[in-house]
Amino acid sequence: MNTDQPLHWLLGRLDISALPILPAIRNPTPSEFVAAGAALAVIVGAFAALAFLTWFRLWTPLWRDWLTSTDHKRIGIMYVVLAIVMMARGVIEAGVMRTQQAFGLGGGFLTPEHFSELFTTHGTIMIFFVAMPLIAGIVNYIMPLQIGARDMSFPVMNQISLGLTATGAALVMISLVLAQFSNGTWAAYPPYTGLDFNPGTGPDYWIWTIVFSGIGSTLSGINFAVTIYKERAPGMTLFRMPVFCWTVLCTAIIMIFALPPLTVAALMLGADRYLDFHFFTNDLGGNMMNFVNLFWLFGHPEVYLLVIPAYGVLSETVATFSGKRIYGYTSMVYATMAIAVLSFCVWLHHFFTMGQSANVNIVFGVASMMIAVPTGVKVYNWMATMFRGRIRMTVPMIYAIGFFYLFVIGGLTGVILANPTITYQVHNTLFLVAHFHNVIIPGVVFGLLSGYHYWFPKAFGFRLHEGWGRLIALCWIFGFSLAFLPLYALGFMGMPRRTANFTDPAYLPLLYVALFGAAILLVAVVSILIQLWVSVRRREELAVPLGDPWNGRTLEWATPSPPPPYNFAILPQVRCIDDFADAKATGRAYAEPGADAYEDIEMPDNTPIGVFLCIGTTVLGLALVFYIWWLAIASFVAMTLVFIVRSFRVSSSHVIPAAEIAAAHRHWLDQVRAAAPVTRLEETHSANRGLAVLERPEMTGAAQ
Amino acid sequence: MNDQDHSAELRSYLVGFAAALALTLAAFALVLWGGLSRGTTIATIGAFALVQMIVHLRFFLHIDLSRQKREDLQLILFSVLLLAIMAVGTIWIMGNLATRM
Amino acid sequence: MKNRQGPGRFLFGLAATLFIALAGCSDNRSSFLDPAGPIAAAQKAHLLEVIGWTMIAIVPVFVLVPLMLWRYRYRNAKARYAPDWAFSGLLDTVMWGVPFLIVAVLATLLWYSTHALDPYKPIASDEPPLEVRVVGLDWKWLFIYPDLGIATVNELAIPENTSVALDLTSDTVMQSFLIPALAGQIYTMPGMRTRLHLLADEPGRFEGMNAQFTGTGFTKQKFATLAMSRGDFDAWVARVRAEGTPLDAATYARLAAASTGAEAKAALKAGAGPQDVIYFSSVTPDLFAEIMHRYMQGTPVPPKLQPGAVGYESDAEETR
Amino acid sequence: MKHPILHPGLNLGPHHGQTHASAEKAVFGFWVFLMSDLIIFGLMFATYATMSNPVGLAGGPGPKEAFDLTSVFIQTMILLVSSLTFGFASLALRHEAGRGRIALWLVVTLLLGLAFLGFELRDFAHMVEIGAVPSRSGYLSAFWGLVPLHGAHVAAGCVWILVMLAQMATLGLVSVVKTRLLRLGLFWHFLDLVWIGIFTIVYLSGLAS
Ligand code: HEA
Ligand code: HEA
Ligand code: CUA
Ligand SMILES: [Cu+2]
Repeated sequence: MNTDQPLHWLLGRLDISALPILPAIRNPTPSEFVAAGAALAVIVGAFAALAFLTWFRLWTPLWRDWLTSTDHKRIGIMYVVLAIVMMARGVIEAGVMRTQQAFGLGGGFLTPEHFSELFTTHGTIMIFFVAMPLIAGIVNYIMPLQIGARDMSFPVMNQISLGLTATGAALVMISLVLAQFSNGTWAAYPPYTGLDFNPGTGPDYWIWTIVFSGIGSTLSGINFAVTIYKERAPGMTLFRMPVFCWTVLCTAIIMIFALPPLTVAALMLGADRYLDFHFFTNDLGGNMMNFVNLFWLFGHPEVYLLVIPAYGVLSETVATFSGKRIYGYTSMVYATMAIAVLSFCVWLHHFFTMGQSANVNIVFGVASMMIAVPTGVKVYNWMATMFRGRIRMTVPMIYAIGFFYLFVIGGLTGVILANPTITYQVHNTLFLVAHFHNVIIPGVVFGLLSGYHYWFPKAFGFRLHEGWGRLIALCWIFGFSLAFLPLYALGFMGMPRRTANFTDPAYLPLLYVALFGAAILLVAVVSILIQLWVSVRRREELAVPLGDPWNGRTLEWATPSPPPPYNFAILPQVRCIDDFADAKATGRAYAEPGADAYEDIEMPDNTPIGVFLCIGTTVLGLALVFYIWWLAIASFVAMTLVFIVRSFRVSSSHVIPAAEIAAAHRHWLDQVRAAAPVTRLEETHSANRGLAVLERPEMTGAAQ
Repeated sequence: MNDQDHSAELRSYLVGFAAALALTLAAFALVLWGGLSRGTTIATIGAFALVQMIVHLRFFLHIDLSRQKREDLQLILFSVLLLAIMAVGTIWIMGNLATRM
Repeated sequence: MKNRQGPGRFLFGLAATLFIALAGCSDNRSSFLDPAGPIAAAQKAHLLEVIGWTMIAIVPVFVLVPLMLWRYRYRNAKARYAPDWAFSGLLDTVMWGVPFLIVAVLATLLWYSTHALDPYKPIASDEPPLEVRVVGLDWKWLFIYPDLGIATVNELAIPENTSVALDLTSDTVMQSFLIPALAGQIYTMPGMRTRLHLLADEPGRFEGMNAQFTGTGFTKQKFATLAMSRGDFDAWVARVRAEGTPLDAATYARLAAASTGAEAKAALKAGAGPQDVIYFSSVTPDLFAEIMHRYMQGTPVPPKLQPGAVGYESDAEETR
Repeated sequence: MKHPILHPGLNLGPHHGQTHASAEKAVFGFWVFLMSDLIIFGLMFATYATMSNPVGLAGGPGPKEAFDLTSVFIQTMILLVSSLTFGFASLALRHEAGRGRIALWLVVTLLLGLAFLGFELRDFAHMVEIGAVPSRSGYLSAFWGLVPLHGAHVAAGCVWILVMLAQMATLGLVSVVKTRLLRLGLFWHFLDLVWIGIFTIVYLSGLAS
């Protein structure tokens, strides 16, 4: 770039023109103002956060209790917080895009360049830094509790995974302030993202964002899988695990095996850009089709990585709020596994139109359709779970209903897309955009929101405000329908995706509807924060410290809310599926253990390694983006050295004495004994302190 | 420490080494002096490589069929299955595209 | 517009009326739901078939969910409550079996239609096909008629009821060629040739486009497909020959620079035709092959010589 | 070995007490990691295969010009012997033959690893000399993406051996050191496994006439 600059060796290609404020001053258009405003927002937000922490003297607790913690529950919460911060940006970008398209007849207020950055970052952020961290967070929090474990198998690695995910997020955020992120779509197909066509910093930002967070997710996957294999409580055989844990196992498998193709593809693109390799270039025998192939080798399993845990959450909530065991447990498990394995067999359906022969397309098309079978089984199983249940229309259940209607439509359009002949037409149109939002929002987002409502009281000891929750859920359902169903029609009308502006006025009415829907979605998102605020204010009234507000069925409800750092005072002895429900029915629950049942518990110490690696890799990423070679080498060497030096420390755990555990546990049991259990009618009232009345058919007088 | 165990295990390493050595030598020899057609040569050395990988897994990495815990073998077989889907799929797709462009 | 009353179509009614009313009647047709050729018509028919079959599995969900919610609501003490009932072999067989059968049917349809509509497969017709070579440029389409010796930018004229055989490539990044009312899309890639066959069975004006995002001018990369009678087509060819300018290497180099059709038209000072359309009266023979082979010679194509790249110089070719 | 097997790969055996048990999840986790790494290598192999054709070669040097079978043979032998010597180290660990024995075999393995890297680098230097560099063609890019990736793994393995030697010296044969040695063993044997793929697919197939 600027090799003649005197400080070239020091600053690489980083110079003053990298700041987005300048173009806005030089060329004051709305588009530039949006960019400058975003940069300012990041800076102001960062300073506000720093000020907040300093003002309330929160640095020490933040460091001691959170950043250096190896407790899976705290790491889980940090993942969710990270996701929510990133969500703010993703949502705003989505809103801006919808607005631009509604005004896009013949121009609009954004430049095409800016629009392309928006959908690229929106796609990247939503997938990698909203959906994935949310899932990692909920899994981290819930899965060890559900299998009766004390922690993850590798608590330190767990923290490192979080750190690497945060690195990716940090790079995306920094790109708002320093130079630009990619405009090459979230799939970043070369040669468009190659050096010849895109010499700027954008694709490099994309590469390092993806590589670091991808490695973090791979490590998470390993951690989840090993935890499920090795940390289950006595008696918890694989086929007694809650369905959610099965879905976590399947998702972990996808993380372990599907992220490597992405890492490979991104690093090859990096080799092309940095080292003059020719993997994907136009000339000298490069083959860009292989990038497309490798990307979707990751990309398809990735979307199932997102949705499978959501299926797991729904399996828990539908069963709990129908007051029944999940129908067809074994069927459910096999269906999930089938989806996970099939997800590796269909990637070509994202490029049916690349020119391969009909036979190739047929094989992958049929494989794609096959996924409808196990997915259908899951949907039917949930319906059968409601059959002869006693269904409460609580917030998680409303999301489940939204799921049944809307996700099934999205799945149907997926099956339509699995037909190469039809995809020839609707590929790359808004029909496709509608499809994937239609599976992601009613599938993944509704599932996760359902889980958020369901498990929030477990994590924080109080319920979320129910009234706001219902309002939000309805906003999501109707907002989604208005925002995305019109896009199917626009796709049929031939409107391509990634269109910043257009000349056909026929698109307008539907785009207005979509804008209106997006506005409702925005209300929903903001209301989530309001609801959180309201609930925190009223936490006394909503408190459920005894731990079981929903008459839960699985082990996580057999602990106080929030659970102690060691989760279980005494590791549970599991006898069957839905062990806690069985324990309550047979009177095993809340039993006072003998005095000698308590043992000392060894817990891992805090460590700053995750934070350190997060900072190190962020610096490394920036150095690479801006060609600051000395800094890249320095940060890499520093990280390696710290890693090695640290490995010479042997002991890194502390012991919680049995007496302390016994005291805490007895205190909780006393509270339970003193409390008045509530029926499900009072579930959402302040009488609910987290202890449930046993409601068996023989007791309630219902027909059996 | 158990001397009997020790020598049995030592022997197992040596057996593995000898088998691996033989297979490697055979593969190199075939390419250097085999005189078979290119296709046959590649197929044969491919087969040798597969067998040698199994030898390594068995004698160096201690994966075999007779154990109580099955996670290891399952894990490896599953990984190999997925890898086969990905690699064979890639080669098939790219090969097919190459013939049509 | 054609009559779209018919059995089985009502399923699609709601959505279809909405956008056919909006889009179908404009004079620039851009939807395969308003097809103008056998390929697009078959694609539409296949879409409706797929929707029809899947309804067997979908409708029960829509109907049964509300029934169940009502019947088994918490307050309804009359409904049966069976908290431990969790399996029925018969039900399970139905749950796996029915979707499986539907998928089997759909897979059969898919097999036939994918073979029948393979874009590489020529369309049977009595007359010999019209051959057109298509080059995707940033941000416009170049159409070369090798047998007629003419070329155009952003205007593809074809005689009706004649099959058209397109050979496509790109002289920049990867693009995707699509004329919704006539046929599905196919990628175009530098150094490679893909194929597409189509046929218009009625005259009309059909929008074509690049559907794969390629940068700032991407949304301007649209073109008109004009299907016309033989006579009109011959007149059109004559007009291009008469009004166009020659397309030689130097002109091509300038045309290939990143620009929209209208910008290129201004840069080349081309007069004839609509505002983003350029006519060329003659074409260097083998231009298409040259474009493709440039990438296959085992020599680097530096940005200077690479259309669409940052740093492309349209006169570099001559000074080389 | 009639003792209960807790995890894939070499088990320490019950006479190692608590360490044996605690190695279970660490070693299993490392296996899972290796399988993830296997996918990376596998895809590099697949990419190499799809680029080994005239289009990918783009008129640049091919296997016949670029590779030296003798050197490859030597590298293969070195790596194979190093697997055996690492095996001896593992046996010494398992049967508590003392730190000295373990260290001895580790050092031998380390030297073999370095020798391997030396020969490999010499080959690479030769390829650079004749212009067989990654910027020459897609095929060569695929080669330089795959084989040096393995080499980098071997280099990392060598660093790891050094660290383990240092830890054995300073910390002694404590529990974590033992489980790390187990994992290092898996890593080393795994690299030899990948090398089988490399010499077969890249070198021998490339040179088969
Ligand atoms: C969570 C995310 C998610 C999920 C769950 C799905 C689910 C499915 N998707 Fe989707 N998809 C995406 C996210 C997702 N997708 C994304 C992000 C893209 C585009 C990326 C991009 O290009 O940027 C995409 C693109 C995409 C394409 C490529 C289109 C193109 O680029 O041209 C295809 C093609 O086959 C497809 C198919 C399917 C299928 C068959 C399913 C199936 O799993 C659906 C199964 C579900 C059902 C069918 C409903 C329930 C079933 C029943 C009620 C009973 C039985 C039904 C029958 C027998 C029919 N998807
Ligand atoms: C997880 C994935 C995800 C999600 C949630 C969304 C959400 C939304 N997206 Fe998304 N979008 C993508 C993934 C996603 N998108 C991708 C991959 C692309 C393609 C990029 C490309 O072309 O390369 C894309 C492209 C895309 C476009 C460009 C279309 C085009 O090509 O022309 C537009 C246009 O308006 C758009 C709009 C929206 C809107 C209005 C929402 C709204 O729904 C936003 C509203 C709210 C939320 C997203 C909140 C989410 C909430 C949760 C997740 C739960 C919260 C949980 C707790 C609090 C615990 N999206
Ligand atoms: Cu790219 Cu064919
Ligand atoms: Cu997919």
